[in-house]
Formats: sequence, C-alpha cells, structure tokens
Amino acid sequence: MSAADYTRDEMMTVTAARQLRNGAVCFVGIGLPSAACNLARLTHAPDLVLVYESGTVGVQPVVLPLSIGDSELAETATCIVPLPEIFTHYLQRGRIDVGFLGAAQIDRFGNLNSTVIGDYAHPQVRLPGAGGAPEIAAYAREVLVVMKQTARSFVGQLDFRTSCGYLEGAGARQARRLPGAGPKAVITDYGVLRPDPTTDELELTALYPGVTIDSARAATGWPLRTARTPEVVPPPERRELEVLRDLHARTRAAHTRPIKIEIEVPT
Amino acid sequence: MSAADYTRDEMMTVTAARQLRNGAVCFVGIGLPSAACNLARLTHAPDLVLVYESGTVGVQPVVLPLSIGDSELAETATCIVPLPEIFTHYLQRGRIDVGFLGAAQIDRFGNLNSTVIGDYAHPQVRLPGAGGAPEIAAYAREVLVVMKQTARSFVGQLDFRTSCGYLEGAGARQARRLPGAGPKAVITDYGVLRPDPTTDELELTALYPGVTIDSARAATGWPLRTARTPEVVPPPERRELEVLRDLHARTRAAHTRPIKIEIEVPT
Amino acid sequence: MRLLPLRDAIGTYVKDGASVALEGFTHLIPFAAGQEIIRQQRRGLHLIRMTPDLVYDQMIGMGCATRLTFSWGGNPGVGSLHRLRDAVERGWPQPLTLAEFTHAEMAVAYEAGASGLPCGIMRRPVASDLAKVPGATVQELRCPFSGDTLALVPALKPDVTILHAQQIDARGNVLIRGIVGAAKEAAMAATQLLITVEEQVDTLRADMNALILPSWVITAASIVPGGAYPSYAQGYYPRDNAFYLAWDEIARERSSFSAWMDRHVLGVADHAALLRTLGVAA
Amino acid sequence: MRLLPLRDAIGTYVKDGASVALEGFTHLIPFAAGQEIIRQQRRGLHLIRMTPDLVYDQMIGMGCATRLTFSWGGNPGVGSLHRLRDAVERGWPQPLTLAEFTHAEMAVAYEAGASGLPCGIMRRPVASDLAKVPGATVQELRCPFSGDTLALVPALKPDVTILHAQQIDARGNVLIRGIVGAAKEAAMAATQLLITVEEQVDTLRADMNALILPSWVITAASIVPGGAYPSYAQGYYPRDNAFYLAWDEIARERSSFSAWMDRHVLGVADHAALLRTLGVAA
Repeated sequence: MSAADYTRDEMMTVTAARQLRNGAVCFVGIGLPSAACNLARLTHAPDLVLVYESGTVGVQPVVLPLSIGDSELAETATCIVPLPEIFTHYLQRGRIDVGFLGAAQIDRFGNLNSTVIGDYAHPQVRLPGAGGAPEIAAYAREVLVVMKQTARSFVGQLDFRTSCGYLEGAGARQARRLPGAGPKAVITDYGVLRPDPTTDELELTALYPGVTIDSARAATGWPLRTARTPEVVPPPERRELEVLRDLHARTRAAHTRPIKIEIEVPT
Repeated sequence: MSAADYTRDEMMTVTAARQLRNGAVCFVGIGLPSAACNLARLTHAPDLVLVYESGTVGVQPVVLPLSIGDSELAETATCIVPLPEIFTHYLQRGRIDVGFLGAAQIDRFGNLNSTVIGDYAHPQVRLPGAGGAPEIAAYAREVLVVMKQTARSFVGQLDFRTSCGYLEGAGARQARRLPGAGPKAVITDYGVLRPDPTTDELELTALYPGVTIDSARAATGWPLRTARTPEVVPPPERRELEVLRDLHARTRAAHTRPIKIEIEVPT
Repeated sequence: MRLLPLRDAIGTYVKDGASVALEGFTHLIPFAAGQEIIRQQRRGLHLIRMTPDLVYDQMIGMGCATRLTFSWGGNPGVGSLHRLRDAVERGWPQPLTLAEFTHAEMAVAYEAGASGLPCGIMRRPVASDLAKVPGATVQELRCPFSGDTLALVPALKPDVTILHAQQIDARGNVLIRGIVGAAKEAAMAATQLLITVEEQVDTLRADMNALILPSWVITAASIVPGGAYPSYAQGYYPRDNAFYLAWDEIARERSSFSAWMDRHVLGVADHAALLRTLGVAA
Repeated sequence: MRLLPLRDAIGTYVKDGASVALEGFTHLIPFAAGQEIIRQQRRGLHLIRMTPDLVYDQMIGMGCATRLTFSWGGNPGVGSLHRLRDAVERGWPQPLTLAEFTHAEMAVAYEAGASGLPCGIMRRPVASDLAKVPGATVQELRCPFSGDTLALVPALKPDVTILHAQQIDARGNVLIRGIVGAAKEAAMAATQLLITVEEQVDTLRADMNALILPSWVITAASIVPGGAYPSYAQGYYPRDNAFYLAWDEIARERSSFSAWMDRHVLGVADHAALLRTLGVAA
C-alpha cells in the first residue's frame, strides 16, 4: 500500500494499535487512543481489555464513543463500576498494563502538559487539565503517548508538568519509585520515539514510509536524537485500514443521528 | 392485660419497640433488637427505616432473620450496598438516628462488653467480639441498649470495654466529642434505665407491671439508683402481642423448613 | 424527600454563594437543573464537578459562578470549553477562581465527604505541578505502617448536590442505572441532595444490586423528562453527540453564546420548552 | 482465569502458612472451599474473615489455622462458635493468635488493600479497649485540614481470597448477586483470587450495574453447586438456619465435632458427597 492510500492520522492510529499485545488491560482515553485500542481489538488483539475512566470495564464498542461515558460503552461493558473504583481498585492497585495518553505538550523525557499554555495564574491558553492522566502516568505498568509532532507541542521546556514521564531523566523516575515504568513509546504523525534506556531521553526509533529524519527534527522543539538507522514502520495493511475506516464511518453516522425525546410533562 | 398473659421477653421487646419514633433510621442488630424494630414497624412506626450491617437498607422482612444477612433482608430491601458503605456512607457520615445494641456486660455509665469475660489474653469466656458495635455506639445519634438484667451482666467493672456509653460519666463522653449522644435508654427484663443528665449514671426510671425496685436492684451489680417514683410501663397491648407472636411463629416456621439443593455436578 | 417542580426546588435550595455539585459522568448530567439555576440568576456559586462539561460552560458564561473545583474542563472528544476559558483567561463575564485536582483526587475527595471524613487518602502524590498551583491542598503523609509517602486530599462536602436519575418510585426512592460516575459519592457527601428524574413509577424497575438512593437521603426531587439532554439517560435517550460538536461553535464567541442562551434558556419557561426550541421534543 | 476442579484449585493455590480470606457476609460463604482445605489438611493458615462463621469454626477445630484476623466471631443469631472458643480459651487443637478489629475497621482495611494502599483512614478511634489488646495496630493521625484526630488501619492483603458466587460465564466473568458484604474489596485486595460458583452459563443473567468480577482479576474458578451451603446463594437456595441452630450442639464438644467432621467432611470425596450425607442433595 502506498503513502497516497492512507493519511498520516491513519498511519498513526495503526502504529499505535500495533503496540498493544493481545490480553493486555488498557486504560483508554478518548480520541485517537480509543480508535487505536478498538482497531487493535478488532484486528490482532481480540482479548484486549479496554477500561475507560467512566467506570466501564471490558468494553467492546461497535462505534467509537465521542465521550468516555457514551452509552455504547455501558452497553458493551463486562461491568460498570463506580468511577472512584477505576482509580483505586484498578489503577492505583496496579491492575492496568497500558495507559494511553495524549497532551498539548511533551518534553524530551516524556513529561506531559495538558493544563495550561503560559503561566498557570494568567494562562494564554487554558487547557482542559489533568483528568485521569497524572495517575495513569504514575501507575500504569507502561504508558503509550499519542501526539501530533510539531515544534510547538514537542517542546524544550513544558509550561506545566501535568503528568510525569521520566521527570529529569537518567533514572529520576525510578529514584522516585513510581510504580509504573513510564512512557514506552511516543507515537506521532512522523514515527515512533522511544526512551533511551540510560538517559531516558526520547529518541526517534522508527519513521513512517516516506518520512525523513529532517522533517521529524523540524517538528521537534529540542535537538531530536535519532537511532543510527531508524526502522521504517510498515504501511497499514489493507485489513487494518478497512477496519479503521469502517469504525470511523459507523461512528460518524452514529454521532449525527438526531435525538428525539418523548416528554410528558407532569401536571 | 395481666402479667400472666405475656412473658418478660415479650414485655421487653414491646418496651424497646415503643422507644422508636416513626421515620427514624435504625441500625439494627440480630435477636431482640431486630424483633423490636420490626414490631415497631408493623405497629406504630410503619416508616421506620431499618438498616442491617449486611448492607441492606430499608428492609421490611416478613419473618425475622436469624442472621443479619438472610435472603429475607435482601429481598425486601430498598437497596443493598457493599458492607463498607454501611459503615462509611451511613454510620460514620451521621445518617443513623438510632443504634440498637446488646452486650454480655454493661456498667453504670452504659459502657458495653461483648469481647471477653476475664483477661483478654487468657479469657474465661471468649465472646463473639465487637462487630459493628463500637462505631454504632460512637456515631448513631442515640443508642438503645437491650439486655437481660442480672448481677453478672450489670457489673460494677467491665472486664473489657468494647463499646462506649458515657465512659467515666459526668460529661466524659461529651468531652471526647464523640458524634453520637450515647445510650438514651437501657431496656431490660425489669424495666427501663436512663442516664442522669448530670452524672450520666444509669437510673431506673420505669418498671414493668408487678416488678419491684428491690428485685431490679438485686439484679444489678452496682448500687442502682432509681427515680423517686419510677413509672410503670403499660403492659403490652393486645395488638402488640399479636403482631409479635405472629412474627415469631412465622420465623420459627421459616427457620425449620428443610433445604434441598439441586446439584448437577459438572463432569 | 419532597417532590417539587424544578423551579421551586432550585428556588428553595440553591442560594447565592452556595457550593453546588452537579454530578453525573458524561451520563445523566443534570442540564435542566443547571439551566434553571441560570434562569433564576444565581450568583457567586462555588461550582464543583469532575468534568465541568457544557452545563458549567453555560453557568460560568452566564455569570453564576465565582469559583470552580474540577479535574477536567473540556468538551469531551471535541475540545475546549470556550466560556470556561474566557472566564479563566480574560475574566469574562467575571473572574473564576480554580481549585484543580486530578480525577483520582477528586474521586477520593467526594468519597471522603460521603464517609463523614475530613480527608481521604491516596498513594504518594504523583509528580505533577498540580501540587504547586494556587489552591492546591493535597498534603503529604508518611504511612506509619509501611513508611511510604501517602497523600491526604481534603473532603468535598457540597452544600447542594444535584443529580439526574432515571426513576423515582412512589415512596421517593431513586434509581440510577448505567454509568454512575461519582454520583453516589457526591450525593452522600452533600448537605442537601436534589434529584431530577425522567419519570415517576410505582415500583422501580431495578435489580437487587442496583444503585438506588433511598428517599430519606434525598432533600427534594423533581420530575423533568429529558432533564439530562444533551447528555443522556440510559434506557431513555442517547447522548446528542451532534449537539456537543455544535456547542464548540455556539460557545466560541461571546455574542453567539449569549444569543443562544437568550433564546433557549432565558427565553423559555422551563426545560420542556427548551427541548422544543431545539427541536428535540415535540 | 483457569477453570479447575475445586480439589486442584485448593491444591495449587492454598499453601501451608498462607493468609487466606474466605469472604461473603452471611450470604455466599464458600463452605465447599473451606471444607476442601480441611480435607487437604492445610496447616498454619492465617485465616481472615469479618465473621468467622461456621466455616472457620470447622477449619480452626480441624487444626488448619494458627492465626485469625476477624471482627465478630459468633454463630449469628445462635451464640458462640465453640471451636473458636476452645482454641482461644484452651488452645485446642492448637493456640490461635487473634488480630481483632471492628467491622468498620476491617471493611476499611479490605478497601485499603483493594486500592493498593498500605492503610485506610477513619474518623477518630472510638473509645474501645480494642485499641489496647495484643495485635492492635490502629494508629492515630491528626488531620492536617481539620485538626481532628483520625485513625489509620493497616491494609488487609490476603495471599488468597476465596469467594462463592452464583454464575460464571463462558469468558470467565463472575456474577455476585444479593448481599455482597465485603466480597468485592476482599477480592480486589488479594494476590490470588479463587472463586467457586453455582453454575456456568453462556451469558450472565445480570443487570448493567451488577457486581461482576472480570475474568482477568480471577486466578481460578471451580464449579461447585451448593458450594455455599449451609450459607445460601441468592436465587439458588436459602440459608439453612436449622443447620446453624444444630451446629451449636454438634460443635459444643470436641468429640461430637470430630465425629461430624470425620463423617461429613473427611469421610467424603467432595462437596456433592457432603451434601448427600446431610440429606440436602439427592
């Protein structure tokens, strides 16, 4: 399949999906992580366990939820637990294998900002904030980050550290004895970054077909290290693309269906 | 109705039931408290809310449970909550109006022992222990104690203080700022004891018909104070006795019904 | 439990300056109650909610709130809450003081409030700058058993919690079915608990282990069909995802926002009328 | 999740010296599992359970346990557990070390274990001598927010938790319906989780908000119809209250107890045979 046959977004979702081994328990966020997890579940990882922070455990949605609490999730879940239990009995208890995170900013050690651009008290841009991310970053056995790569989002210095990656690097995270291992991979629209085992600094280890190292460097706000010869990520397989596009098509149809409510106003 | 027409146990249960105002939320223990609460519910207090520590809230049993977790409770409950919530969301949160307690020993300040007779490490009699009692004693807005009165159970000195009444008396409980007000009445098979508002010492304030102050004193292991003229508790009304006896008869029948289990052993 | 028209319930129990938690995680968000608060022009509220969602975007944009306790303030799957941003970034229509937590912290804080505790406990503070912001209150604690560093989070005890639910029975017990979020904890933590429901039934259609709030923990209830729209009520109507997408445009500018609110919230008498103006109800 | 005969599940996962929690509050007490532990003559167990009930009376009387963590040790509605008393009062068949809590404390301790915490938090210690006994571990704490005195209770984290449940589905998910006690907390707190169930079904007959344990939190499950007898399984069979009353006589003397255990537990191959000797199953 040639690069003309798929978008960068699709390549990114497919690459993220491939990181997931069958049977893993994933804590899933909305958007691209949800698409990637469900793509994996519908292709190579049918026994992937998807946990959403709304309290839905083991969901098998047919369309992608717009929010993390759509009825689609409730209706296909193995069980629904009160939201606090997701964070206590599941995440803090160490039962989550893979946490999926995105953010507005990431630094070279995989630390994430989803709180503010600018100063906290007088922000240029107030972002949605932490949600479940800081605890996912701390407790999930490993973390996958999915973010589009630009010089404004891959920054030398975070405006705010919402969720921890490897902190200051070079073993700083381990020294803090955080339960989870930290970001194992950052999947971007250029390729895949992975932490150096010694310095913890993210290194470009794989590129999408047709993407150059220079273009990836230009999309990074710090001097990006690269593996001697980055791998080339195999392009999406036909089946991966079909499943993903079907999923998106079903989702679009579901999300534009008009709602009608019967109201019998009590007298 | 004359004293020959009812037993002391019945008089005690009826007297306990009469302490309960309609609409109160009661934390109910097994045995006489359960009988008293259900008698109240079936007579003058139809909206009494009964909470059992098994997690059953608003139960309306037709027969008395033998244990605090019989299916009768589950099937007639407004809701069933996980047991921890009974102690956190209901009791500790201050949502219980009346706690009902019994014990093996009580002292003049209404402190209770349900743990051991003798030394803790080498007990003469190992009793069942605390269960929910210490927190009921601390957090219920008020406590009713129901116990048969004997010189061995109404003692000068507890072998072990499992649950607090008024501690050392004379405001000691208030000084500890325990949330609940403490034992409001002790219903025995002789009559009713209530705390003196100043000293907190239990005082015999009411006697059953035909029961003498001297006999109540003889059944008490400390010099029992009495009200100048103890009231006489009105005897059980016909309807109270009927309802109570029906309840017990239904209960006996239910508890002796043979159990048959269908087993299909898997091969 | 008192059964009241929503207007009277809000009028009686939601006072200027109160701390108010409208909960329901994506599901069963009490929009009708929030919009009635707007209609009654409450001021100086301390709004509490894990995910402010559109309902708080509306209340903040209409000037009801001076303080917000929250853990994620976006339009789920869509982007920003523009009115929340405008208040934080530019103080319009008035400045908004933030008390910001993570989801996990806020869940623990509600649970502590529901349990009559002054604080709740978590594992070590995660390495987040949230611990350093103005309004940060999480304290460290050394575990006397393990030596671990733990965190204490102050309890949330709203003056009023408002929930939307599916059914209320003849005795006033309320059923919440589907995704429950932190509804139960927010309910039990509150001093006063207001409920809006889809319908009143004789007996709840509920399993033995369903989430039911007994009538005696509820202060007042109002029957408001469609009261969670554009959020949803499991078994009644789905989430209007198209509306959530459209809100991004509506709320982006002050003028389009104000016009929408004038027409659909201030300009109508109640929630049924609002649903009709939107073409959602007949 | 592995589906195993009960004999193999106990043989594989319950080791001498392990801490073992058989939970289920009056309802769904895993008697079959407890009796299989007796049959396999486990020794030195640390038994954990809020209400030891008859199942621990049997295990203690048969010499399986050297330690007991509990909060109420009686025959509910009947009286004493005579075998528990004999072990505590006279060291027969061997001494039993007690770690004694209140129900509220033990519930908090399980919840802490389930939450990956080293301890849980409560309001001020109640004024009980329990705080002074050997093995007492509850610690005081001053709340940094309110100044209140609070209590910290060390977490319970059993090596093995064993529960009885109604159903397991084809994927290994387990349904618990009715009174749940602290079953969920004990399950999530454990290192290994064993389940016995009444039956296997294709799809659980369960409400959306039912208490379901997902297969991947379960170590092994065994199909044991009647596995909670003489306790009960909501929807399957009621509690045998007559047996609980009769147990008072059976267990009162060492000789009658031993004879009963020889005949009904040691003298049979499995739980189905036990139920037949009791005339409960055909």
